[in-house]
Amino acid sequence: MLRYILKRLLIMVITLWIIVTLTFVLMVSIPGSPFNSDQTSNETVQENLERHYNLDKPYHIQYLLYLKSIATLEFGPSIKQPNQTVNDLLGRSFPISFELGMVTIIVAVISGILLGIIAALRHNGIVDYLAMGVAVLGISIPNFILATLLIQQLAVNAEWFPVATWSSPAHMVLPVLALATGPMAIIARLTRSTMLEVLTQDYIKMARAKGLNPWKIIFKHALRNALMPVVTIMGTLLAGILTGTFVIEQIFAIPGMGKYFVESINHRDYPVIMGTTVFYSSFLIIMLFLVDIAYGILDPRIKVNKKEGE
Amino acid sequence: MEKIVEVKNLHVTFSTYGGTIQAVRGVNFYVNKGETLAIVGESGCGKSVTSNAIMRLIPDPPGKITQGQVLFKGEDVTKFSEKKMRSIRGVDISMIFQDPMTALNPTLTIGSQLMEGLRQHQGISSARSKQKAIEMMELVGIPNPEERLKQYPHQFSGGMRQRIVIAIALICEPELLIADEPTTALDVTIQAQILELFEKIQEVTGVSIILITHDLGVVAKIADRIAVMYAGKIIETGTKRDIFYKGQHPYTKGLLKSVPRLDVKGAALTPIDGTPPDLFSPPAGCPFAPRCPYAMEVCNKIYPDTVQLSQSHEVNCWLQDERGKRLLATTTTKE
Amino acid sequence: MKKNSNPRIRNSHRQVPDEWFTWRERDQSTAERLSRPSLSYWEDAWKRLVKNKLAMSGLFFLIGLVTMAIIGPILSPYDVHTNDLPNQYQPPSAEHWFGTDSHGRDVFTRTWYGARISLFVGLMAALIDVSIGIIYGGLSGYKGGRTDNIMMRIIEILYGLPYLLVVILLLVVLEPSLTTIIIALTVTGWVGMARIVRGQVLQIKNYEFVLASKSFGTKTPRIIRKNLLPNTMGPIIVQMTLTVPSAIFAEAFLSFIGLGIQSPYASWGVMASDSLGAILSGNWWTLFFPAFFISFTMFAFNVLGDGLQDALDPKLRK
Amino acid sequence: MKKFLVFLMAMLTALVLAACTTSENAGEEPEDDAEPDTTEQDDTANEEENNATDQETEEKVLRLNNGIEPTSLDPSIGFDAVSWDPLNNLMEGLTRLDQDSRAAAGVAEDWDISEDGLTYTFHLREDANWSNGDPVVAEDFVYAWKYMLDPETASSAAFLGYFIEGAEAFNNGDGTADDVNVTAIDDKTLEVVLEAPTGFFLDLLTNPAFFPINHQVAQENPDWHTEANTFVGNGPFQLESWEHDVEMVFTKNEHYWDAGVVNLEKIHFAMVNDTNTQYQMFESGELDTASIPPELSDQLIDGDNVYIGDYGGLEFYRFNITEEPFHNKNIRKAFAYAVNRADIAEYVVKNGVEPAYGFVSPGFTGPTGTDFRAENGDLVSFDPALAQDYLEQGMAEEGYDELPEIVLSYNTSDANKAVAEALQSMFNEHLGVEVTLENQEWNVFAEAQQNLELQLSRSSFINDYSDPVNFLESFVTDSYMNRTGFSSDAYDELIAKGKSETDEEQRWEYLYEAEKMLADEMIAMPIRYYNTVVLEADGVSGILRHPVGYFDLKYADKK
Amino acid sequence: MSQKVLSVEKLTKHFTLGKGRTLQAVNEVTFDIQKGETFGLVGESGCGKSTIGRTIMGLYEKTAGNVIYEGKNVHELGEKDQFQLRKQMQMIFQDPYASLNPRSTVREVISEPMEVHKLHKNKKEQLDDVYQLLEEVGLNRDHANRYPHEFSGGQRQRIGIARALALRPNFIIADEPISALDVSVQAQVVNLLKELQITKGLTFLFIAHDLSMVKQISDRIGVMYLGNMVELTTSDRLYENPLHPYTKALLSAIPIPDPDVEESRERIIVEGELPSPINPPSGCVFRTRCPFAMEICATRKPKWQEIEDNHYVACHLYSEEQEVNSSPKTIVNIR
Repeated sequence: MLRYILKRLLIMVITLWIIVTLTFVLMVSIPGSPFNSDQTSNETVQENLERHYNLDKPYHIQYLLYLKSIATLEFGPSIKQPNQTVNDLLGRSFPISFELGMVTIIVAVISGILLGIIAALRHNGIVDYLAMGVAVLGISIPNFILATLLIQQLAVNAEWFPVATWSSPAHMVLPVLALATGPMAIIARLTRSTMLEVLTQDYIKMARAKGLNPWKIIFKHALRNALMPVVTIMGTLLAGILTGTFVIEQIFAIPGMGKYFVESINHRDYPVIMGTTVFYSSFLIIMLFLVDIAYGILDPRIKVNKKEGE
Repeated sequence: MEKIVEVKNLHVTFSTYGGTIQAVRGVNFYVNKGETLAIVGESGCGKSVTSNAIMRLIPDPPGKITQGQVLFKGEDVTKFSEKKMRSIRGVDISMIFQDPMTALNPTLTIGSQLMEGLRQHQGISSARSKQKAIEMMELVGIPNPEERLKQYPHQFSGGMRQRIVIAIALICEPELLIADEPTTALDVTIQAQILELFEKIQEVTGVSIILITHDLGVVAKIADRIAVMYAGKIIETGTKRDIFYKGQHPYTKGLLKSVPRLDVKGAALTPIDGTPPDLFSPPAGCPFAPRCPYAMEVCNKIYPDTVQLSQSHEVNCWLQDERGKRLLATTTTKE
Repeated sequence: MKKNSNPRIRNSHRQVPDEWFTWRERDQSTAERLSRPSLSYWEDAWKRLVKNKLAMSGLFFLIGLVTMAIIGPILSPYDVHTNDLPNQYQPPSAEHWFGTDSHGRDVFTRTWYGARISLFVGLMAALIDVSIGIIYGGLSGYKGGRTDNIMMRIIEILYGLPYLLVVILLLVVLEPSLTTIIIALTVTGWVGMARIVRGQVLQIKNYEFVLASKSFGTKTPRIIRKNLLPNTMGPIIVQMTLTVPSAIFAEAFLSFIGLGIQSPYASWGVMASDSLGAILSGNWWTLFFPAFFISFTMFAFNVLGDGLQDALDPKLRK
Repeated sequence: MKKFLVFLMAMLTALVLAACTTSENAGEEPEDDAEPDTTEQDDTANEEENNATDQETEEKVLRLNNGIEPTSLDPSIGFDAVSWDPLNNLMEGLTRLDQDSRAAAGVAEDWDISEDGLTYTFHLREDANWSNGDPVVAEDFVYAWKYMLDPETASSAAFLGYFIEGAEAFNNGDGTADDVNVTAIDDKTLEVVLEAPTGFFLDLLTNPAFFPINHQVAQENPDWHTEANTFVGNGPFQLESWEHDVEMVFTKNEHYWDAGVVNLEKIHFAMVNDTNTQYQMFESGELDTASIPPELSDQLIDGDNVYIGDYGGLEFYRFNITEEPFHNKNIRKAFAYAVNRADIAEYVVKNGVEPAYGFVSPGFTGPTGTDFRAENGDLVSFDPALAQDYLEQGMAEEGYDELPEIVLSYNTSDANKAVAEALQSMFNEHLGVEVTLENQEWNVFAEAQQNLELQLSRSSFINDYSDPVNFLESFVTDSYMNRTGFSSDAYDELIAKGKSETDEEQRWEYLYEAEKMLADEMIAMPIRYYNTVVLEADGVSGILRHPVGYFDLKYADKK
Repeated sequence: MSQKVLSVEKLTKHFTLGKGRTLQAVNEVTFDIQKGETFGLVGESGCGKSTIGRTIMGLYEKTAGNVIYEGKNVHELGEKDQFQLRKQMQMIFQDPYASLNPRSTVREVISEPMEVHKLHKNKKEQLDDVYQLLEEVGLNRDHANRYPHEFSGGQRQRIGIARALALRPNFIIADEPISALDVSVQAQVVNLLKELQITKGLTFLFIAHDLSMVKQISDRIGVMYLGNMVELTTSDRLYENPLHPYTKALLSAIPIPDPDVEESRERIIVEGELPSPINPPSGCVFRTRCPFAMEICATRKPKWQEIEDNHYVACHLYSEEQEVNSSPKTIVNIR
């Protein structure tokens, strides 16, 4: 087991290194500089800035500097917000994104699973179509439109919730709603199709033959097995929600980290690009790893180190 | 003798994309207290559907009991509410499934799967139900029951799992046990163990068993009475000896002749030609007629009545009609 | 037949005429006859799809959409690029069925031009995703072992790379055009498809018919082509129907980077994101029509995909 | 199932329609007299509640939006609007823009200017104090300016300091800090020697880049400006709390020399970077000021609570005069005259912006008291016929039968796109020229424009300080800001004089002439001037919004 | 019956499972098959019989030992020769549902090997060949354009047989060809195979778990247990005089479809479950379940020896050093 984890860790590190290297190559091959702006400027100022941030150095030196910063986990100051280091930015915004992400995931998972179950139980019935209709509608309205709609309807007109910012549970309702509909729809569809499959299994029949009541059968016997595919996508879904929330963060003025993924690139804020890439990739890889482990917990048949036999 | 269950004129249909399948088409049989009734037939003949219908476990839709009664101790379970039905399942009637690999929930411990039926129906304490579970595990021959309760199905071999399935089915002390091909998925040496177990259990608990199988060897070993099913109908019923030695229906005879026997040297196998009919549009007459070496014109047109050959032996075949008998007697070329 | 199946109305044997008691000539062909009409796999799937009303309405919606994308702009007296600034934000009327937008352009006309772009981009992206995904996923799944491992790590790396950087690089390297959009959409888009195909192939490659094919010496490419791929079509088609709408969305994002289709032409995605303010201002028609068509295209593709999944699922066939 | 589909369609339709129609009402609310009153009542009701519970009476709290986190509250580093707005209220330079947006006394009570206009001696107020109680001393300015000019600091604003003797050399590495001719004569006297006479030097000093830094604090803690608890300012307000990316809270600075005139007790700066959201927050009473989303401009712009003011800045398009076809002056002019700027301002950009018929935006009052713009008049107009003439003339000169392909580039934004689309249509309509549009991500675009890779590209200019030369000097040869390929000795000379001429009237004459020259060469075509349009909640008053781009809350009040 | 077609010499096949674990599927199995005979290979699930078949076919690489087909070492042939060998050796698969590509017509299924080997000049010739094969296996030419899902299990297995015959092989490995079929149909298929053997002079390796059916069709039978061959002799002798305790247990575990016989039978029931092939018992693999297990069984692997003419067994009961202590004949019926 320990050997397995170590081996996996090594592969993770190599994967990460390749990602970092490719990102660096991409970074230097696209045009632009962090100091482009509409503000008046001149050559001396530009040169001073470049020197200050080591951008005047040859690429291989810059690359080594980045590798060093990654190894020490000290990414240095942001270029766009020179007061703060990348570690400050991520350290501050990650908990917020994490909170938002977790609440969203929880809402999406619970409602998605419920919708999926209801749809599966009433397969091809009107309830099924209704549930799936809601789910599809959920994915088909882009979340920025949904967000604006929600604010206008529920915050400005109905005054049920505050419009924006991130300070109280009430502030969380609208952004979570806007963010959760997409994943909810995906989870609902997935749950529905696996539930349909699981419900035909012998052990469900067996449970019915025991005379168990239907809810017990669904929640104790069926759901756990139906959750496997949901768990599979959970890693990428969570990573996506943590980082792909730029638009929602902007609309709701949430100080999360989603914006750094977009703005660091728009601003060519190289240390932040590196920091976020390393952070995101590690997070993703770790998530995929955790998903594997969660598999083992959910399904005792699968050992973490299971290998495909012939 | 007391009839535990009596099935009268049972019809079950399934609607699919391809049309409506008439899976069970007017089945009648009964099971006496403490006996083993074997329902024998080939795949798709409706024997599993029949057993599921007794438990009302046919998924609706697409399945539907369209006609008939299932009398359990005199009460028609097809009229029961779903809630009442739940109180019967697992308590009065239990079921064992074909494949022990899939019949146990892979994500739950054996213990929890054993005890949940007890808890649901008898509402007894967890300590008490654990005690019962251990007793049950001992009865079905699983060593170290206390430890094994905490294990998951994948940690057991196929034979052990089938023992667990049996234990689950018996834990509430049902009066009727429906075993749907309980040994088909097992190796012969394990099958022998399980068959012994059935005999032992019946001895200990006095449970009535409906055994559904296609294996005539298994039937010869443990059945008391046999019902032979073909294309959704029971074509012959009788005691074990009625069927094996005095079987009248050409299908029954054909079946017996097509099975290889280990103990008989050099006997040629005589297969039944052709394939069973399609139940989307079952034939009007005797469904076996297209494959029957003795088929007469009448067989294609009208389904024969049940003929009582002895108190225990019934058959549906036109050859039992006097005119059929006469024709058979006068023909020498046939055979 | 009904009479016979009901024992309460038993036929009396005596009523049966004597002449029926003669041996029947056995006809081998009837014994082996197949009672159902011969339907090919696709015919059968199609038949079941037709029965799925929801999927069919999705299909009809899409057909209608394609038709309008072709003839819509011809029906309209307006062209896409002439601005009529003083005439901006006219609500829907007899002259402008869908109203006019911020530059006084006819929303009806633009919607159908947008349909051309959005549908083309969506379908092309899906097709290319499928092609790459099939090759990559098929190979990875079939080869298995180390090859599979490395190929899957490459996918992980693609997941990890900042997509925005990749797209910006494309902007620099390529001219903005429909081709560029499609390249940008597919550069990482095929990954999901590849994973699905791989999963399917991993499962199917152990089926006996593949083994059978191997047993008479069939070479790998033929096995993949003839035995593996046809049997993964179900999930592939479903994934395709999901790719189309997401490509339609993603295109709007690309146009923000500068890769998208250039004005005066606009895809639905661009039209919708340009008119987000309509929620506040009340010029609902500028947002409603593109959003409506995106949503319903997505909806149509989804129900069609679900329908296809059901229709193509071998488990549901008898 | 069909029914279900119909139901779904109906549901979606209803949802979107409901949203849009109700928001239509919402959008019209401000026009409706009854509506704002109710919201106001709600607001006051809420406030009363708060006050009742807080047991504080009438605390004046203003809630503003800074958009995003300030780049830096280090005055040398935070060289952009998001930093200037907070800085201008937390700190104060030697001079401060007054109600008329002219440089007036700030920390410096008064000053002496030598005859040659090179030496400025500032006398600092005795009662000018830092928020930690320290007195503001001349050394604080010396420290701050040298810090700004230090190449190690890499300040983007450093070039503003080049007017000071020795500054440029220090900044580009040719000199040392000691060469910068800024001296603290004593605690309260500061002497600055300039490179050349600079008529607008006092205006320049109002820019936050020239704000002092408490040198004792800064020497002790170089990161003094990053958090609220270490931040020390000398302005009308002090930094009470600063939750990065979320909110800044200012409170009245009791140590400020002019604390008596400050009305507000507290200011909240939210960081909401979405036009729609900040407007929706304003609507729901969560903000006291907001900008107007362009879509709502028609409905809101004429309201009573709308502040419209000048903002020194111009949106324009640069021609690349090194490439075909815009190396030809007449073709450039043809394009410039084909643009209907009035329509763009009214229908596309909206929000009350003024079409630009010249380069220097209105709001720069000359020595004679007239506005620069009014004095120099319209230099370009919308004249399709004239445009056609220019085009024919230009094409004849170049021997074109057909113009080479023309690509109009802009950096991606909804507003830029809208303008570009309008331009495309206008060129087509008035010149018969099909122009291809191309939008690019900002950095790609900026790089390409800098490298003269674009034919016709969008630009904007925002004044750093309150003098026309700020814009005009962009086009001198080799300027980093030139980006057109334009090079003219005559123009360079005019600008040089326009900077160093000590006679203000004469200096402005040079500038008038320079602008005319720009128009004649038409190396760039102006589109429209920037303005400031702000919705202010009822009861908000006294916010000074200066054309150079930062506001002053010193006199602001809220009822 | 003298010409050797195939000889398998000490064939070993291990699968590596990762983490250093090895699944010992087949261990040093030796047998040969004469021209024109049917050699039966029986054993319970997981005993390695299918692995042997697939290894002989070259679908798996061997781990050790040799497979000699008509003098050629199958695993050491060049790619081209191996390709040619495919024409002579063919395989019939177990699951008639999984072994036919559901997306291919019957014609495509049967003609696939022909195409791969470019047997025919044109489509017409090929089609004729397909028709002929269909008729040979008891289907008709109308079936050529239909899809596998339209057929019953028995019919599908006929299609599978037709495919195996497409290259006109001499040697056919039938891997559990009937275990998924109904009893009445099993006999059809077995008879078909027998018929084909005579008309085409085929040699069969018939792999199955059902000893009674294997006995019916095979000339000689090899019994396998956990990767090892434990006994090999002619089919009659195997029933009449089984030597290995496992063979005995296997024979007695098979129920006989005759109630009288079944009731009077004595039965050896082996206790316990099949050990894991990943971690097989030391010495004799059967010792953990063997009623006669001795000390030596745990320490030494029994030798594969010919006890009497054409009767091989691997059991310490029959090895020389053991005979001193006890005569095997006396132990046979201890239980």
